[in-house]
Amino acid sequence: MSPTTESAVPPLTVNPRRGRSLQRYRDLSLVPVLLVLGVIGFIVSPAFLTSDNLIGVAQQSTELSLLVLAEALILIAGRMDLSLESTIGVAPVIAVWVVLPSHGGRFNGLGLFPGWTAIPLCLLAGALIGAVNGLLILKLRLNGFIVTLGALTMLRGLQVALSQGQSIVELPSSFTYLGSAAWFGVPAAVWICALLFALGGCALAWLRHGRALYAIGGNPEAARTAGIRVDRVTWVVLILGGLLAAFAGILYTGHYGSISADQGSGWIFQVFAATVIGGVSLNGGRGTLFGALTGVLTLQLVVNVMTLAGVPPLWNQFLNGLIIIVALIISRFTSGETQE
Amino acid sequence: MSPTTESAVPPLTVNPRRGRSLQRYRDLSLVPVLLVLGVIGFIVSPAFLTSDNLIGVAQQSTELSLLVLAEALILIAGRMDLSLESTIGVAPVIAVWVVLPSHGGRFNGLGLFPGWTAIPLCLLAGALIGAVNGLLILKLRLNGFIVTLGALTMLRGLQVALSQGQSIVELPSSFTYLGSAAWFGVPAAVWICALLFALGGCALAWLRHGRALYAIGGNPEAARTAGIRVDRVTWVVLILGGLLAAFAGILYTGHYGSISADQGSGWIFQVFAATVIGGVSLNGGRGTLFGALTGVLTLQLVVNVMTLAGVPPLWNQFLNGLIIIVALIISRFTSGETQE
Amino acid sequence: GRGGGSGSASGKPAIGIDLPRSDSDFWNSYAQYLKADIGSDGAHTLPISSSQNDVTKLVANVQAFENTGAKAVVMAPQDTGAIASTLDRLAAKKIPVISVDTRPDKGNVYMVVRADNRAYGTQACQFLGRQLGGKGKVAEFEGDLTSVNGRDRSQAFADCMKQNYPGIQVFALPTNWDGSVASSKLQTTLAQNPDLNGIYMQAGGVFLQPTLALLQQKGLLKPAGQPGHITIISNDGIPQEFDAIRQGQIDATISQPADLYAKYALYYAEAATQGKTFQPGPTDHDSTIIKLPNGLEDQLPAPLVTKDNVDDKSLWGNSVSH
Amino acid sequence: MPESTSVPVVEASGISKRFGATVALAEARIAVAPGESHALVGRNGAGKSTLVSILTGLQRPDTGTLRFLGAPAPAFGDTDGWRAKVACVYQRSTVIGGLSVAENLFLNRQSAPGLRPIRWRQLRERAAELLTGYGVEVDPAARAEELTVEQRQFVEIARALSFGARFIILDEPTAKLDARGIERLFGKLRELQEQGVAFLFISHHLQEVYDLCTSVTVYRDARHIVTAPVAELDQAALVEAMTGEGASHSAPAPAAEPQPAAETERSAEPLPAAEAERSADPLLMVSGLTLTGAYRNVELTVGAGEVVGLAGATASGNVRLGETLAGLHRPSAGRISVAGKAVRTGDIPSALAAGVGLVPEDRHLQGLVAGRSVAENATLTVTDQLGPCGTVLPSRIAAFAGRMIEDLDIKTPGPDTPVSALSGGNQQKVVIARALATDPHVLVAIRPTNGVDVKSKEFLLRRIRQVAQAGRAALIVSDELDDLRSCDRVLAMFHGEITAEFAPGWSDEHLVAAMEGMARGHAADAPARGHTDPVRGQATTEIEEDHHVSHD
Ligand SMILES: Nc1ncnc2c1ncn2[C@@H]1O[C@H](COP(=O)(O)OP(=O)(O)OP(=O)(O)O)[C@@H](O)[C@H]1O
Ligand SMILES: Nc1ncnc2c1ncn2[C@@H]1O[C@H](COP(=O)(O)OP(=O)(O)OP(=O)(O)O)[C@@H](O)[C@H]1O
Ligand SMILES: O[C@@H]1[C@@H](O)[C@H](O)OC[C@H]1O
Ligand SMILES: [Mg+2]
Ligand SMILES: [Mg+2]
Repeated sequence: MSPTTESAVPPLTVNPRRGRSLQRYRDLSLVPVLLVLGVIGFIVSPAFLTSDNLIGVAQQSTELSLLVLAEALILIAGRMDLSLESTIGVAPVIAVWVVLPSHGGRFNGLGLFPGWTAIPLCLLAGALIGAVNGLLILKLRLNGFIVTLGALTMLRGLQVALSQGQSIVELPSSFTYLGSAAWFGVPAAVWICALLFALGGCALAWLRHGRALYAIGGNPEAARTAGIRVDRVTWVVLILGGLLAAFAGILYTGHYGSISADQGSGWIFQVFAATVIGGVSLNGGRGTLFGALTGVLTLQLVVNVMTLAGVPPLWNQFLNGLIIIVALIISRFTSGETQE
Repeated sequence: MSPTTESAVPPLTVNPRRGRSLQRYRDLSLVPVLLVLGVIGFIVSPAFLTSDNLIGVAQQSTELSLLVLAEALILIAGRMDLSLESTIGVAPVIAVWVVLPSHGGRFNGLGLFPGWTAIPLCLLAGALIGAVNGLLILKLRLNGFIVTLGALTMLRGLQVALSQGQSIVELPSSFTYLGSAAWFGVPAAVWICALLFALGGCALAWLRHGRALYAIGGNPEAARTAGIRVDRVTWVVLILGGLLAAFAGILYTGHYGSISADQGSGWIFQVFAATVIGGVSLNGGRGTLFGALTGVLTLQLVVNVMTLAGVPPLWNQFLNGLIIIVALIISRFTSGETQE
Repeated sequence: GRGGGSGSASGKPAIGIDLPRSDSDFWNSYAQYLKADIGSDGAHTLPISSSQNDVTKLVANVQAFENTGAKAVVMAPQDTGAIASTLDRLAAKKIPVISVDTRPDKGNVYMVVRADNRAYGTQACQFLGRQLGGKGKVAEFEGDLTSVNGRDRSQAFADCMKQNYPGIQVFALPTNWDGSVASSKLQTTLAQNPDLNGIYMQAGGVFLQPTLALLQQKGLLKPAGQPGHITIISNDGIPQEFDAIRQGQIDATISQPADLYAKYALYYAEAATQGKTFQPGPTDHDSTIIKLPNGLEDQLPAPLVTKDNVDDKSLWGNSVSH
Repeated sequence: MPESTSVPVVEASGISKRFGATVALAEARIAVAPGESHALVGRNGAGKSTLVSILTGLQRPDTGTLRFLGAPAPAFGDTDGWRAKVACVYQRSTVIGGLSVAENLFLNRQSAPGLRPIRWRQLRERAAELLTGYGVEVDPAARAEELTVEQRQFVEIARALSFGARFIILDEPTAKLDARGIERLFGKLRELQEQGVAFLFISHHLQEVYDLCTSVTVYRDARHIVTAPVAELDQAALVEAMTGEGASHSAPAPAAEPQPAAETERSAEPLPAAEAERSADPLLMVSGLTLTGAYRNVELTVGAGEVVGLAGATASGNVRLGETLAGLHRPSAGRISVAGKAVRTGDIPSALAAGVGLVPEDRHLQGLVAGRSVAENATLTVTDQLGPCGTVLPSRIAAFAGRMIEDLDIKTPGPDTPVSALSGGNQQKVVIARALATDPHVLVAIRPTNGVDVKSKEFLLRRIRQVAQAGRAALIVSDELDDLRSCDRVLAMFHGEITAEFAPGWSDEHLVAAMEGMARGHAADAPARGHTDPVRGQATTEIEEDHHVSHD
């Protein structure tokens, strides 16, 4: 069991074709895991394969999946944003604070604009947060991990301060519509997320600007020599990340019926877990949105199957962690690829 | 801004040592921040500069600082360990569970060994956790971030399961001694941490194997061709990390008087924040323990000064985040170095 | 500057107060009551701190209280173990401690101001048992398994169900006090058991809105009395729960008295600085003081609120400032 | 093309640039006429690459003016503007490993501007077409990181040349190519020359300058020294301009003379003794060594005092053989012994302990820890000798590194300078210092003079010779004739087998032919079998053959 035999490291250049075909499958490496989970779910409970349950899982994945979409784009471009987990909470609060009437309610805002502006304001707030993070990282050349970690704390604090720690329940109906409506029997949020993933996936696959993210994440110097405006594109991606997180906040608010003061709090771990087990590299330049999506679904299915199986509460968290590691090992061996 | 414009001829002699000396100061870049915090503390409250208060800050920093010590070593060697925040909780629980009598108490263990073995067992548990993480990362070549994230969840779950969510209060006295005793008027934990940092700092500066960490973190392939056993050293560092986290758990238990079920939960952010603002690179190969220590002290002083200043609770978290970002900016400009 | 309390001129001894968190409806109400009571009492308090649900911050804050001359400390340690050595130290310095909401596992306290959390669980169980006639399926949103309140409520609920209502099947769902987790686990449970009859939420502050939203979306939010109505009992007694009771969306809640928590925390803190002592037994405010191994506990009344008494003005949820 | 004005395609003057302490360029200038092939030469660190980054808009000069065809240079940051003026093959790789070959070729111009989707199939077809023009047979859909160094270099070259730019800069494009590759590249360049494209060409192989260019500019110590038609500047004069030393002081450059410089010098030394020693005392013995997929059944002996060349083109297996000797790979069969003692294979520390020193092929990937100091890098292999009980004493590091810096004439502001701030040639010297630090019995040097200027090259080869003269052995693994010329004998490898051995006095053509697999000299290995391609062969076949070998 000792790692002394490190010399058995594989030769530097292997058969050039082998690596490649496996590389392709890297983004599919969680598919077998999903299948295994599906089989277990099927065994554990007949309710698993009902459309109610599966749609439920999809709906539960929506907000997280948008953060994952945002983080995947940012990671592919070689950056990180931890503050997404706070943006999902603070952006709605800011919007609602600007919009809600200044007296009479349980939570009083500024009453500056009509109710329908809440959604655009929320998106604007998210974009602004991304833009400020981007400025600090790209202009002042501060460490992105720590900037966004500071922002995470600060924005959560801002939310608490603005909302005075309360959940905000009286919301403009336009603001809660998207998160609570159903279209053709499936929650609107599910349609929207699917659409956004599809759009994002296409942009990454077929648009120059999408491809630029891979180039920047893979080697920013080389991207610059190829004429890509590295800083500008990175900035746009960070803004887009904030925007998506704010939009996730809108869905969250509608889905759960209020803006709670700890909305999204602690999610960033899950966001990274989903993104990285889905095959997106922490070092940039690698991964697909499809992979990231399978990451989200894996995490949510684990919870779903455990709930259906009625795992004893005290062992719940332990099993959750264990399953993540096992999933990782399965995907490691089905893809045949090391994960560094 | 185009180069056609004949710009003024630069001074012919710049200080030839400038570039180099700045590198040196990178590890000191938080010292001005600490000074600023000190001055603010002094203005804010006369209690700040009392030895009681400062020793208090030191003591409050001890457990976090050990995790930071562990993480700094691991990061310098180019790896990550998120599970430290769970090891600090689960290792003591495992030790105590093995040792405590199997009936009669509020928490019943196995009663396998006498009480004095709790400390060695705890350290062993920590080392074992590090070793298993190491095996998964180095042998199975799983992604370290996700493995240790899974381990974080799993180990915390194990702790909850073993302790049934309770705090364990009846502890062997040997186990609580180090965290609660005072030597020469200063908590034993402070002495011990200072000693461990000093030892670690010396090892990194003057021991072969310590210096090897920088080479491994900087370029593992170059380290390997230079005859350094990269995997073995990395494994040892991960084990050492687990060991230090377990030891932090011992100090924590003595310091706070029990093993609480969420001991250390959520700390990993702080650990990374302290380590990285202290100048240790997330990409490996860079940083010193002294820098990491200033990172811990900065975070703790911020909390201390804010408490003394009587910041309104609702604004507490916001200010906390804001100050971290400002500290980062100060250190960026006093060190004159970009932080990527 | 040194904001916080008023009246250092009053010459009263200083009281240090720490709030456990500032992101929950319940604790913010508590904070507001505290502020009001401090104003009306003219108590001398040090700047109020917040430990953001982190016991190490709590300990640091308490240490700052000691260093700035606190003569009594009010805290609400959500981690009831890790406060032990701090209590010992405060005891050695003869600084009395009032613990709100939780009962420390070890270390002396002057007074625990709390309601009986096991009683919450039992009351909820009995309410559901009665309403469902002793049979059916009930989902339970457990709080954080590592918090004493969550554990007390879970255990009491489980014990009571097992003993009194074996015909009721309980789905215990751990949630870590997280509304979105509760919602998704409820959704799963509903897919598996479309015939769910009841829900016990251990904290209305975090679970109420997500639950209502989910049931609404599923068309399961039938008013009480209608067929298909899911019987829901909540806990905390915040105004939103009262609204939901009035609308028939939920059936009951247990009013965890934020106002009394604040009032008596301050009361006992001042009493402590004046050297008063208390004995076990009934009090003048509808509660009983019981003896603990490490101090006393004033078990404040936590009334069950249903449609019948939801408009009672004495309930804190009806008087909390807007 | 109609233009034929004498307005230079690029004209830079008064260009200065400094990096902290280092002055990279001081009032330097250059002018390239339309259609001209202009060489830029100079020693390592002379500022050539810095000029390139300024000419391509990657870096802003501190002072100076820059004009393209008489017009002012585009604004800094206007990437499209710059790319319209000049295309470039940078010295440092700009291939992005995670992307496909096709995408690398057309990066940032995969599709028409705007939101037009990329048509991948078309792109791959164009890529395939482009690459076949360079004789590179790779699947355009393959990831660039799977390519060999040489294939990657061709991707860079093909990309730069495919812009249709009228002015192209090539910064050491041949450093990573073998003889054939260079020939193909030159073919292409001549084609473009005929179409009137102007070049700025940088190389440390002076012969290439004479082969390709019409005029040459020499930089020395960040300054412009001379610009002249190549015809007016013979190689000696060129070297003199580069080094600032009279030709009489320096030994002639190896490439200039039929007889290599090292050879000449060596003959002045007491060589016969060394030769006697060599035959008596084989320091390195290799038998039956096989690494699946790389080489098979290699027999090799190097005596004390001997410098042996291991020649071979890309994929010949010579590099991996060299690496195996140093423990980087574990061979599937065979033995290695040094000074009579068997070495544990596949274990670098064992190889080091047995006295094998390695100069790895790629200094960036395997040789240097970029962020650490020169001193630390130079002593990385000998940390066990720098203090008692596992300690490393700064004073000893400084002393040791100081000696190395002096010994190898490493140009650095000081031992504490991060190695990343050194010029390429000096970085290479640090790698060699690292290998020599252990005072090895056998020095395995893989392409030791890669990217190193003529003077330094000569110096490094002489330094390797000194190792042999001290009674040690050296193995130079390379495909550069200059490197091989300094060897006592040369073994040529082709497709994983040693196919020929050459005694001193070999002719370039014969060796090159052997490396290309065209000739089998007095080969010392088993007769060729009827297999098709051992390197790419199936693993099963390999194993069978291994068995066969071990029964021999
Ligand atoms: N970005 C940089 N930061 C610091 N120093 C630099 C940088 N770029 C170049 N230098 C220094 O400037 C000097 C000139 O380097 P340059 O790369 O231009 O040399 P060169 O002529 O291309 O050398 P070589 O032949 O080795 O490629 C060197 O001393 C180098 O160390
Ligand atoms: N941003 C930078 N900071 C510090 N040093 C740099 C920087 N960019 C380049 N350098 C150094 O300046 C020197 C000149 O760069 P150049 O591109 O010529 O690399 P090189 O080492 O000569 O390349 P090669 O090894 O391929 O010959 C190099 O040593 C490089 O490491
Ligand atoms: O009622 C709950 C309280 O007792 C707990 O401590 O925190 C969450 C609250 O909702
Ligand atoms: Mg160069
Ligand atoms: Mg070079």
